[in-house]
Amino acid sequence: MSYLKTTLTGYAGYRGREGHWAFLLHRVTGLGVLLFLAIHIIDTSFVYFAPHLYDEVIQLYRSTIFGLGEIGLVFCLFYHGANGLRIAYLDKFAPKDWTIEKTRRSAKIALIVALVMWVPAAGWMGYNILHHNYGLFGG
Amino acid sequence: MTTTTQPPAPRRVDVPKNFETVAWNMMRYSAFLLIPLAWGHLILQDIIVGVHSIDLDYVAMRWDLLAWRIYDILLLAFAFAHGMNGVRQVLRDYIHSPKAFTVVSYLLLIAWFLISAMGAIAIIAGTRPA
Amino acid sequence: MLIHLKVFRFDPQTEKAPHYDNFELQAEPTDRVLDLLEKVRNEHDASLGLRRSCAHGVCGSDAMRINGKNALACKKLVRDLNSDHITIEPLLGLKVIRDLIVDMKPFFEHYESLLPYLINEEPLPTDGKERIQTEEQVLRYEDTTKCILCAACTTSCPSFWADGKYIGPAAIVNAHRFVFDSRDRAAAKRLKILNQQFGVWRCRTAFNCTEACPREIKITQAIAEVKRAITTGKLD
Amino acid sequence: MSNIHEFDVVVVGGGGAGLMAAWYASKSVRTAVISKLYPIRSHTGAAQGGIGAALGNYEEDHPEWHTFDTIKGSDYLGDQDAISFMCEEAVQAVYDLEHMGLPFNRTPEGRIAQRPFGGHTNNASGKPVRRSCYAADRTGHMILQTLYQQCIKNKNIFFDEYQVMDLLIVDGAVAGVVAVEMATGELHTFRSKAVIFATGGHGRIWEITSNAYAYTGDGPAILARRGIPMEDMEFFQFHPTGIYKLGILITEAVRGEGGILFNNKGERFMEKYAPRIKDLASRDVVSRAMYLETRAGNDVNGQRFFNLDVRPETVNKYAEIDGRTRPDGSAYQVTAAEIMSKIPDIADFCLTYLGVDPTKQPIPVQPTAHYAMGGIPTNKYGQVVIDEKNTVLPGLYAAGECACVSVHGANRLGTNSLVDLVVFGKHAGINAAEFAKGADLKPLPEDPTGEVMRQIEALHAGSGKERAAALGKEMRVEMFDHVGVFRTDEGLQHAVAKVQELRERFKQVRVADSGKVFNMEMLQTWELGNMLDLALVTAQSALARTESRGAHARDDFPQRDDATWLKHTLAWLDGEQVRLGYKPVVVTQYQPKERTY
Ligand SMILES: Cc1cc2nc3c(=O)[nH]c(=O)nc-3n(C[C@H](O)[C@H](O)[C@H](O)COP(=O)(O)OP(=O)(O)OC[C@H]3O[C@@H](n4cnc5c(N)ncnc54)[C@H](O)[C@@H]3O)c2cc1C
Ligand code: HEM
Ligand code: SF4
Ligand code: F3S
Ligand code: FES
Repeated sequence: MSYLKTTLTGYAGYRGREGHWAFLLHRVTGLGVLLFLAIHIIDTSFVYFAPHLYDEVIQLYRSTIFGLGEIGLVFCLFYHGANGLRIAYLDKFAPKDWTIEKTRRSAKIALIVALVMWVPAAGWMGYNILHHNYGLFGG
Repeated sequence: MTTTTQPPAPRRVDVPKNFETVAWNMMRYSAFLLIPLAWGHLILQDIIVGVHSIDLDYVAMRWDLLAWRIYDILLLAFAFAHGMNGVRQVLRDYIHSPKAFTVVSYLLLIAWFLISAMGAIAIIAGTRPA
Repeated sequence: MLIHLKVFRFDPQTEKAPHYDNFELQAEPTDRVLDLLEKVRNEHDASLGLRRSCAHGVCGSDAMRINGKNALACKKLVRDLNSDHITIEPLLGLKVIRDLIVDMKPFFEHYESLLPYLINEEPLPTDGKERIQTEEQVLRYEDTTKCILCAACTTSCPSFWADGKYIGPAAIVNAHRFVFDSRDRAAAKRLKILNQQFGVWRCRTAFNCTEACPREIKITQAIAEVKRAITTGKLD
Repeated sequence: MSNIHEFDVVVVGGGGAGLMAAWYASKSVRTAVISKLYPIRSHTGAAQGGIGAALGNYEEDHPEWHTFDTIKGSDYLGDQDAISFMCEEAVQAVYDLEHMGLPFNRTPEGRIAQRPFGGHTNNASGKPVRRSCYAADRTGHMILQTLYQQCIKNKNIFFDEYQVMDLLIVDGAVAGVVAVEMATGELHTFRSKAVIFATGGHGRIWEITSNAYAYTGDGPAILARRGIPMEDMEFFQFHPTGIYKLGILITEAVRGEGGILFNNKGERFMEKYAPRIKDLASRDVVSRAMYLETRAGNDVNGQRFFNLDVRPETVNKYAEIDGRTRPDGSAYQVTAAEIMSKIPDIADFCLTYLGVDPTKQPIPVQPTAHYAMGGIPTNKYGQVVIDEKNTVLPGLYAAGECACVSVHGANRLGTNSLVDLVVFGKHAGINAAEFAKGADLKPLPEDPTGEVMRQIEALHAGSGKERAAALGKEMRVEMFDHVGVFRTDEGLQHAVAKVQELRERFKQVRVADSGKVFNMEMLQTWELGNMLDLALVTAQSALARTESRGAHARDDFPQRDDATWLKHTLAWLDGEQVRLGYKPVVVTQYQPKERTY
């Protein structure tokens, strides 16, 4: 049997609860952040290696597409951080709290924390894009 | 009845640590560090300052302060190592041939080293005028 | 009430790929899902393959996916499902032999690889009686003694779906049962095995296992305790 | 013929008895366990309450008291030499289980915890004694797991999901067994010097039952067809407290922990039937009391059930009335949390299947078919004996619920089955290994799998006019109504005729599935055939016994009749007919007395 098929059937079709979704989201957001980080280290290193390119790259970051991606990135890092903190804390300091009730609750809280941080940030960043790229709000 | 049972002596084992143990611990410890580091960086650069205000001069200005350079070095070290070990673990789930996995691990190690080195050099050497 | 039952079918002798059969049955809300399947076998299609024995959740024969989630068919009542559409599929991640019957061999091999038996070569008490163990010492590992090896946990684990080499929650639960038994002397051996690549670190605390366990074992907690024992060397 | 295996000892069945036998036999000879279920799925895992042994961890107790209680519980039909042997050995067997790792509950001193159980008494005072050693309410689960674990440690050889369908006898001695590998449908012949049957019970013959689907009596039926008589089959235990309609067992330990039975008037009716130990009287007594209460119209809502109440307030109230104390002499008072910790699994069953929290609401219970006292006749060495003179069939052994030693006589005491498994499982294993060391493999008969092939072909060759599921249902209802807790001549006549008719109609059944891989339809139809055979033997044995003793209660013959009936029934299945014979009960030191609780 193909593992890939099993894996995808399971990821998408299994009726898991908070823990299942937290796992998937944590993985996807972690990989997303990593992808961005790798690119980001390289482009930042241009300040030394290729300073003439740096501002061009930054220009790219300022485009609407990248701007939206950045809003996504912020969510990814907020969620991955909040949920990662949850995991690290439980693993290291409170293994006894890996119970059904507490896990369901903590997983929900991690998501809520991420959203609560993200929504205003996204609003502000969205405002900046509209302001700088489209001259809205009196730009 | 007055029998007193002595509290049992604590039981201990010694399990030889290996790379997996260290990696797992490292993921948790770096998690605690990354909250101030990564979140701090993100909130400052992407939200408060914003890309529209970032350019070479801004970077140069920021790195004038040694503290920021240390901060960035730490961020680079922990975040990227954490992330690269993260993908290594993720890929191990999906790559079933031990040989292929070894090859991939080495590729990741090289990528980690090269990219980290690029970042580190930039932070240490600082900006150059365009 | 009328139940629409959709059942995964696969007969390797005659089919290349699985298909689903639909049945409509009259059922009581208090009927077990196993009762429905027995009804199918008795009244509609006797060839439906499944394992079952005790019919009350203690033998571990009939773990399967019921509406997308692992459970024992004999421990899920129709009313628990809140739906008149019920889909039955075999456990995920083990090879289907026929219909709802999967190949349990890899599962038991993982279980056996962790030395799931008491190891203590020290001399027995001289009076020939029992070894002394306090009530608290029993409580330390009692939860994981409840396991009936039904495989609901292991086959709900994303790490296991992705790679069947992962030793899986059920095996870890049974290792935990001995690692924390004050009479056992081989904790180090088991923990050493669990410290490998296919061992306990594959657990990403996805928690499906604990949600699925029909014996309500705190599996993820047990796994966390094993991880802690490996990293700290503490067994209490 | 490729699938031929050779062993010194083959154990059929991987439950408590089978694993115990295999563990001991494999110490000295090459041993295989063949089981139609994965061993850990065996029904031993369902046993809840505990295993009896006079450890005396709380209070004075002696194996002799255990012996007497068992004899009395058996209504004097048990063989006293075997009972005394079992009760003496029980103590060591329990320590052995502990040494193997069984996680018993513990006393404050860290010794094995014990609880009271029906029929277990302090012989001096007549009061209940704490004799049942337990691991919460999953003692059987822990025994099964522990034995299986030890077998893994021992690297025992298992043939899992192989169903044994025939026993090979050559020149009056055992030559091996034939089994079908369920995953492939292939037949395998196991040659061996000795065979131990440990296939469990056959409670699926009855409609309301605590027994697993697998409890179809394969072992006894196979032997019966090979000319071996069945002993005391009329004695089948109905446990008084099965969950209403479902039959799932509520262990006696619930009453051991202080639970009380009530009728529709809120009366504690057991006071009338067993004034001294009341709710803890032995099972036949309680089941019969329920039947009589039902007949008097005292069942709840006229629905043939009663309320089992373990709410702390009830327990405490009646504990005070009974003057029950804790081991340290203080009054017995419990909290809901304590009750939950003693019977967690029972609480879980009640919640899952009834939506009832037993610490808040009473549990509706009714008698449920539970345990076969009768079965394959053996002596206390586990050897199968095949006639009135106890002639041994060389190489053939049996242990566990499928065997009849007989230590349970007309009624088994709670906790004594687990004792039976470990004690006689062990000795059957040791003795079979001894025998095998001094024996040679018998030559195989001409066509070893012929009989099994013939049976399978017959299952596929029926006209298809009858459906197996329907016949099974008719059998279960008939047996529950007429060969249940109370029996009459008329009812038993009816049952015999009905089962004979069903056996006739069974020939018209056709298995449609001709596949090989996990052909459950074929195997389960074959199992129905086994059950019909045993149902017939049971009904005929019961019809002949014109007295009431233990679990066999006749409305028309309400008295025990030691003059005529202090003897074991032997029933031979001769084709369509049952031939009955009898053999004496071994009485050593305890002369039959009237049995009161
Ligand atoms: C709900 C419940 C609670 C109980 N509680 C208690 C208690 O508290 N105390 C007590 O002493 N007793 C109790 N009993 C009784 C006791 O548990 C059983 O009598 C005992 O476990 C039977 O054990 P066994 O080894 O004979 O059979 P089992 O454990 O049932 O094993 C039978 C084995 O035979 C195998 N088998 C059967 N047919 C075939 C075949 N054709 N081919 C191959 N293999 C076959 C099966 O796979 C299985 O492995 C209880 C019983 C029930 C049902
Ligand atoms: C903000 C703070 C962060 C915290 C608290 C955090 C926490 C964690 C933790 C605890 C894990 C282990 C999860 C497990 O084993 O179950 C993890 C995995 C991972 N992290 Fe982070 N992390 C953070 C930031 C980052 C960053 C910046 C990246 C990218 C570079 C990253 C990428 C990953 C990846 C790829 C994984 C593997 C995911 C998986 O196994 O499914 N994390 N993180
Ligand atoms: S831990 Fe629970 S789910 Fe897993 S095998 Fe054991 S009983 Fe089944
Ligand atoms: S589902 Fe799997 S990832 Fe861990 S918590 Fe359970 S074993
Ligand atoms: S049939 Fe035994 S667990 Fe469901």
